[in-house]
Amino acid sequence: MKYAYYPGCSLRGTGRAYEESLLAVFQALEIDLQELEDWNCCGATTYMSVDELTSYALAARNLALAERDHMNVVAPCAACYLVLNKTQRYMHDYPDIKLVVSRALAAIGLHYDDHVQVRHPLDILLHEVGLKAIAAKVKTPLKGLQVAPYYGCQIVRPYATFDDQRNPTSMDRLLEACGAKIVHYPLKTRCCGGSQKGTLPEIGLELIRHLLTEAQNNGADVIATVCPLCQFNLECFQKEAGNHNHPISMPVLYFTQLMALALGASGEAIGLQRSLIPIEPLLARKEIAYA
Amino acid sequence: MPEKPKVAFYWCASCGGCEEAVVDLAEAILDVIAAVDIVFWPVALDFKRKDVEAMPEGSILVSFVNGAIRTSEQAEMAHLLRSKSKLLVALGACAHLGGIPGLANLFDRESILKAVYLEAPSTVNPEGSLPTTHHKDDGHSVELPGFYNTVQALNQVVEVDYSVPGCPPTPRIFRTALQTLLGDELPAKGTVLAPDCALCDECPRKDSKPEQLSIVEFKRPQQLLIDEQKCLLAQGLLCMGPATRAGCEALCVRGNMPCSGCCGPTSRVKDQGAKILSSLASLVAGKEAAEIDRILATIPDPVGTFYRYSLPASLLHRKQLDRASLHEAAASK
Amino acid sequence: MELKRTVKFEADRDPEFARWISHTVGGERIRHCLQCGLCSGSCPLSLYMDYTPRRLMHLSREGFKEEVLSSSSIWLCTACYACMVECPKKINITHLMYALKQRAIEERFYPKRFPIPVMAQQFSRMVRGSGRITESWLIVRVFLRTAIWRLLGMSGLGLRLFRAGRMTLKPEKIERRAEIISMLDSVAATRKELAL
Amino acid sequence: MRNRDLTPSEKSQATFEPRIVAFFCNWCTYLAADLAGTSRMKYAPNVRVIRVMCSGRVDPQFVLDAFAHGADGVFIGGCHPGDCHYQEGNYKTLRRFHLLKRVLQQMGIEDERCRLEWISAAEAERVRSTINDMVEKVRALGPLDLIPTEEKVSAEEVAV
Amino acid sequence: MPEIPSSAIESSRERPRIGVYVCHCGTNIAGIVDVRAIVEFAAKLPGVVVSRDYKYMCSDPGQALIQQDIAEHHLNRVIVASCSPLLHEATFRRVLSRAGLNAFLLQMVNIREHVSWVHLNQREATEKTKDLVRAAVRRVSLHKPLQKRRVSINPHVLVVGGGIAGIHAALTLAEAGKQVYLVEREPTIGGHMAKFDKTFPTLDCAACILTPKMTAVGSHPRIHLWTYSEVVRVEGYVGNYKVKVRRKPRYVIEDLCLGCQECVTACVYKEAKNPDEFNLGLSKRKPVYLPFPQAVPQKVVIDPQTCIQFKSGKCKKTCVEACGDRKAIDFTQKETIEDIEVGTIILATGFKTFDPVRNPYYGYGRYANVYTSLEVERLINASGPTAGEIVLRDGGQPKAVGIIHCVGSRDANTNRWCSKVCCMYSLKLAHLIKERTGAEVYNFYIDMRTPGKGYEEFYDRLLDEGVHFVRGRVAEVSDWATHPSEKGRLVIRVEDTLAAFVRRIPVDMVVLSVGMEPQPDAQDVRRLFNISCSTEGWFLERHPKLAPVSTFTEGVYIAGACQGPKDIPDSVAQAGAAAAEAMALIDAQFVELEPYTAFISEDQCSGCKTCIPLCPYQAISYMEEKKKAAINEVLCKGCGTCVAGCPSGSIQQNFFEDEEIFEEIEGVLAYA
Repeated sequence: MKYAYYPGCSLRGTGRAYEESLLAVFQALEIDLQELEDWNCCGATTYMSVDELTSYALAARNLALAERDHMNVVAPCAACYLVLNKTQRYMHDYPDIKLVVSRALAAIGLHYDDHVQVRHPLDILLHEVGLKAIAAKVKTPLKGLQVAPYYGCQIVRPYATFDDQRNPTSMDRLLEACGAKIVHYPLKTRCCGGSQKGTLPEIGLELIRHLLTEAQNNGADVIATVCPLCQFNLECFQKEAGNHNHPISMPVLYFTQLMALALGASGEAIGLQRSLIPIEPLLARKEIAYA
Repeated sequence: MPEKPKVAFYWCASCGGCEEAVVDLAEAILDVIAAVDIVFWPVALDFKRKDVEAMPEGSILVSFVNGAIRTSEQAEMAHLLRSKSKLLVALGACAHLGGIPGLANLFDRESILKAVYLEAPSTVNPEGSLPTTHHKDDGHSVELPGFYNTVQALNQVVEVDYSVPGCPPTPRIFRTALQTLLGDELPAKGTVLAPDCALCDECPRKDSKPEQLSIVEFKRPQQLLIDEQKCLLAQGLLCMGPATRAGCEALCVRGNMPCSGCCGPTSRVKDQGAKILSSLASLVAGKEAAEIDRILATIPDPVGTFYRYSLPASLLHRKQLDRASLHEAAASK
Repeated sequence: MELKRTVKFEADRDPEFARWISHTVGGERIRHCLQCGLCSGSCPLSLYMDYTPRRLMHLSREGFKEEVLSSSSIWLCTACYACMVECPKKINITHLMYALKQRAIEERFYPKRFPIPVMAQQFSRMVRGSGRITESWLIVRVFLRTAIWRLLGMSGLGLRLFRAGRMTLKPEKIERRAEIISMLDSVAATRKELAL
Repeated sequence: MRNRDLTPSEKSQATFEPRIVAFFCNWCTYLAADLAGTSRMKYAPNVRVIRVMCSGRVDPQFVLDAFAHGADGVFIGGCHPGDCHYQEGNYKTLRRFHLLKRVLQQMGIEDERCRLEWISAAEAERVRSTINDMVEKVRALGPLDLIPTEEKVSAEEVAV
Repeated sequence: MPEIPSSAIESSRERPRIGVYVCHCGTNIAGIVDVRAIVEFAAKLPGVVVSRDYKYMCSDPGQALIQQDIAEHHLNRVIVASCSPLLHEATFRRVLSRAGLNAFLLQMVNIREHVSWVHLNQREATEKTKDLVRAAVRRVSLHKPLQKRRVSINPHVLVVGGGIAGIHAALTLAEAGKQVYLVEREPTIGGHMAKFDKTFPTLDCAACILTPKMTAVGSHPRIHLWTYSEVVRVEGYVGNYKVKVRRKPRYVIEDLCLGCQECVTACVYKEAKNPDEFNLGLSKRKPVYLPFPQAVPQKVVIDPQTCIQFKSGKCKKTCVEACGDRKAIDFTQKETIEDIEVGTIILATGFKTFDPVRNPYYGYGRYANVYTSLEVERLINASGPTAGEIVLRDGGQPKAVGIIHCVGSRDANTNRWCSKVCCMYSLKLAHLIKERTGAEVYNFYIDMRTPGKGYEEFYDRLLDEGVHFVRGRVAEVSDWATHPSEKGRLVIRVEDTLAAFVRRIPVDMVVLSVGMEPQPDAQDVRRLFNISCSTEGWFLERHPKLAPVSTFTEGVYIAGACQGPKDIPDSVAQAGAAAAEAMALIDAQFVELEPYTAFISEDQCSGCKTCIPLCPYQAISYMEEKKKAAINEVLCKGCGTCVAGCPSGSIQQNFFEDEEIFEEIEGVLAYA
């Protein structure tokens, strides 16, 4: 198995640990990832607000590059995953969009014929590798670790076909295969506010607070995420989200970090040290001895 | 010679008309006297209560009691005769149904005594003395009968075997009744000894009643010149005949007066007044309440008309005293 | 108490706007809207909105452009797609929100220093320049243009992220940045040609 | 209000549950009462319904018999004027009722104790409201208490 | 009539052996009434031999239980305390019959509708149940064996009303070989449907689907079509109705008129001057006219109100001239009364539309361009006054049209009910108006109600067509302009409740979607046929769910909108159902009637004749030779009025004998 790896901008910034742990997991499971050559920003949801057509063109460049290299794309960032998928859809559904994008690609000597699949790591791990194979490779079961699985919006909505849109369970099953205990978490697909924490801070914080306290109330030790922006929002504003009576201190890890730990990766290799809320004391308490 | 059957007569609250009716049997009374031995008949013969008390239980074959039960003494006599007699017969409307005295049930004892002893224009009673049950005078004291609040028919006080209806029973009714009682086969207990059919059956004016009757006004006899041939109801007169037991041969109607219902209802009717009310009202013209009321207003005294003889025996027995004032009285005691 | 005339005349409607919304990408089914309100109910942000998504759909298709474009709701939308997946009439509400944002930015229907359009503009500028986004610089640029004081408030967090290696001042760039320019020019040209 | 001992009448009224016998026409009020049931309307449990084919079947004797046997009220339900299933039965009821009311008046039985209502098959709500209203009015009047004569007399004082 | 076997009479005279059966009806009864307590209570009542409860007495095992007990315990009386006798009396009577007991030795106690469903307190409900059971036990002891009466069914059917429901019922019956009399008040059949342009949601042309059925009625050998006629009297009873029909004079001999309309052309009025009823006054007709081109029968009619010959007697009678030898015109024609005998009757008398003058704030009658929906149907219709072009009364073409829903519906000031069809026909009109004129069309609605096959999809289609849907009840239509764009137009003021502000919308044409109302003479009609109405005036069905086309009068059925607001498919379905009900009766050839008749015991009757005028059916006669009254059992319908009226208690009613009722009265009161 070989995929074009599309990290997206965040995995080179605040989401570095996501990239580090993802690569570790894929390596452990022997899936070959090759970074997409000279990939560019997908445009994210933000670009859409200014210039929709341009954002499709930008995203399509990445698709065209993958098609040129005959590879399907793995996009771990939720926004990238959504935008790439959406671009494919809209090019398919709207001839005007296809025309604009094709011309833009032609201008740089590329073209796109809709041959690329854009997939999320959850999808690949669950459907290409399989729970059995993963469980077989678990070295350090995450025994006793209570995990709130947080999917956020854009992985499952609106395009994911690999999981249920209302009650996704792919991450639950993967982490369970690694020995973790999944807690009931009704807000697993509720929005974290995205960039609202930056633009409309009070509202953004309110959404974050709901997600954190609900995880806390349901007995989670840690929240597992699939998206760099979700992870950032949930981890970085805990002090603001909590208050004197109800302080919040909840490690928020990428699901790949938890999987990598179980598969025997060292904490440093998967960026545990990059967490603002340290996970190590928790792991020690749970007697999960990782490398 | 075998002993003749013993017969007693007694009168309670009555006008004496029923005693008269016995006498009115005329020559036939001789047959009666020949056939029976009259052992008690205060109105005609000098027997005393103690004579009756001295008789063995059930020694009298038939006691004929007329009159309603108004006083405690009448009730005592009714019980006494009941115990001494094989058969107790209510004779006449008052014993049978309560009769005219029964209309006193529209009032209570207090108001009746007040009216009679204090308020009547002809009364002179400066001390305002009222009847009492105990009286002391000159060292003598007497116990006097008490005055009931409610008048009752005989069968409401003692078990009655048969009733002879009428106010008074006509000689024919009485004679037939006697024959029945002295006959071999007695009718079922409780039977009224008269035909169990309404008066119209024997009314001479029956054929003159139209099939479709719709009443627009009720009239009283003095309000019109009564056609002597035509059905009185058809003339707007309140004739109780349709709801009244036959047997009298429509004497009143023959006298050009409407039947007033003295023979009481047929055996199939519980309440004579309710039945005549129902049948007359059904025939009233008008579909609007006001029109109906206007026609019905020409019946000035429904209870006095429909229950003239049967108020004590009716389902309601008597007028309900103002319960509010009763409750008050009870509370103040 | 400020009293305002609230009655709307037909002259207040902009039929062109109503036509535009039902012909724009994602607006094909807006007329089918039953006004059931499931979108508003499922929206995590609707509790802060002046007009709920349901009401925006109605106002849009009726052509009440001013009300729609000056609504806070279009900026509150985080594009979480909750409304869209549940919509019984399969209306692409999320995409319509993008369309309304674009239109609002185009027609300058937003308060000065309102960070969301600024962020969008800075984002696009950075992509145009580098082909990629460097989060640290994007945040700095946005706050410089909207609320400098908040940049100071964020400095603590920034420092911690920097220490954790999650913030870099080295701008990310792609190799063939000229390609981005070419593409953007091409898009602009085609758009003009086709009057999109 | 000042606390005070209840008078006997108040005491009996406090625990007094009126007994009302109702005669309902099979085609209107009886159906309306059925409809009240299917509509799960709730009303006072004091009424005992006797079904007749037409209010015209209601013999005044029935009303008196009910009173004589302990009913505190009697309620007759028939079809609206002009709506009788048998064309005119209800007019006969109306006429009899008007005369009966005069008899009851003379006999000292309060007006509210005997009621005739026209209730069509559709008027379940009127069944409910009429019953509730009548129960309350009769409750306010207190028991009618027409006990049989023998008992009454034996209980009566003979003296003046 | 079958005799009651003497053994049955014997057994009923034996000492009562009563079985009491108390039904739980699931929790319907048992949830409120203490069923166990009732069973124990009943067991101690005099005459009761068996007392049981069961979850569902009406179920097969429940019925078997009673049947078995009758055999085992030699029961001769049965009490079932369950639901209303109107539901299951027949069921349990059959149980008695199967067990060899006379069916009328049963008494039902209604403890569901009259107790458990209307009371909340268990103790009170249980006490009430005891009283009712005690009364039933006392009553049933007096029950006598009775036999239902059989009467034969006249196979002819009367259908009243020639709208789509009446037409469909008549055709169904005639096709099944029955003779049908179809009586229609107007000069033509067709009803409201004939006035419609298209039908929702399929947009079928109304005339195209209706007129073939109308023609079929007109030419059917087994249908006697009497238009311009009214039923004036109905006597008799199920299977044997005697009906009088008044046939109004149309001054044209129907048998002679060919419908050539040469008389119409020849009329001395060269121009039509009188408002045309069929087009709701939107066009004119002459005094002699054919109501509309496809009218059935194709016979002209002369309106004496407007014809000169009738007004002055001095007309040149060019019509008679034009008719020539056919001599179909007869100015001396008089109204006639036809007597017919039928066994069953179907009422399909339809509805009327709400008169919007009653909502003055909509300006109907005041503003020329405010129309009712029915008028717009004519306006849109190709054979209508404008040949299908939407031309306003002022001659213009509308650029904007407002359709106001719920006019005369869902409004406590006028009619509280939903008229059910208005949403759909408003959508249809919106579609047609938009299609024909390209106008902006606004629908003002409170709720869109589109339940029905393809109805919601039609709504969705209209949404897509770009019709405006403004949710709100319009407050006012006026020509008061407050904005330059409103000048000279009709302004609709409404809260757009979805936008949450008030809007003023200028339009050129207002369509009032008027609701459906009972016919103004519904009360007279129902009295004529002895059926009931709901409080609103709709004919009342026997059971809203299980007997929707039957009435409380046996042999009289209802179909279509006379029973309540209803669209065409529902009306047709009901008409079919009513026809089937009538046929079921006809094909059974006889019907069994309750034996609740009154009877006179001859030796007791005094011949007072009181009862004779009390019977509305002339069932009581006076036997001159015997001088007694007698009741004709066949004519007696069993109301019991004569029984209550007999002053000597000599009339009794089967199943409702005085003694039985006295026992019931004293039974319910014999508490404590």
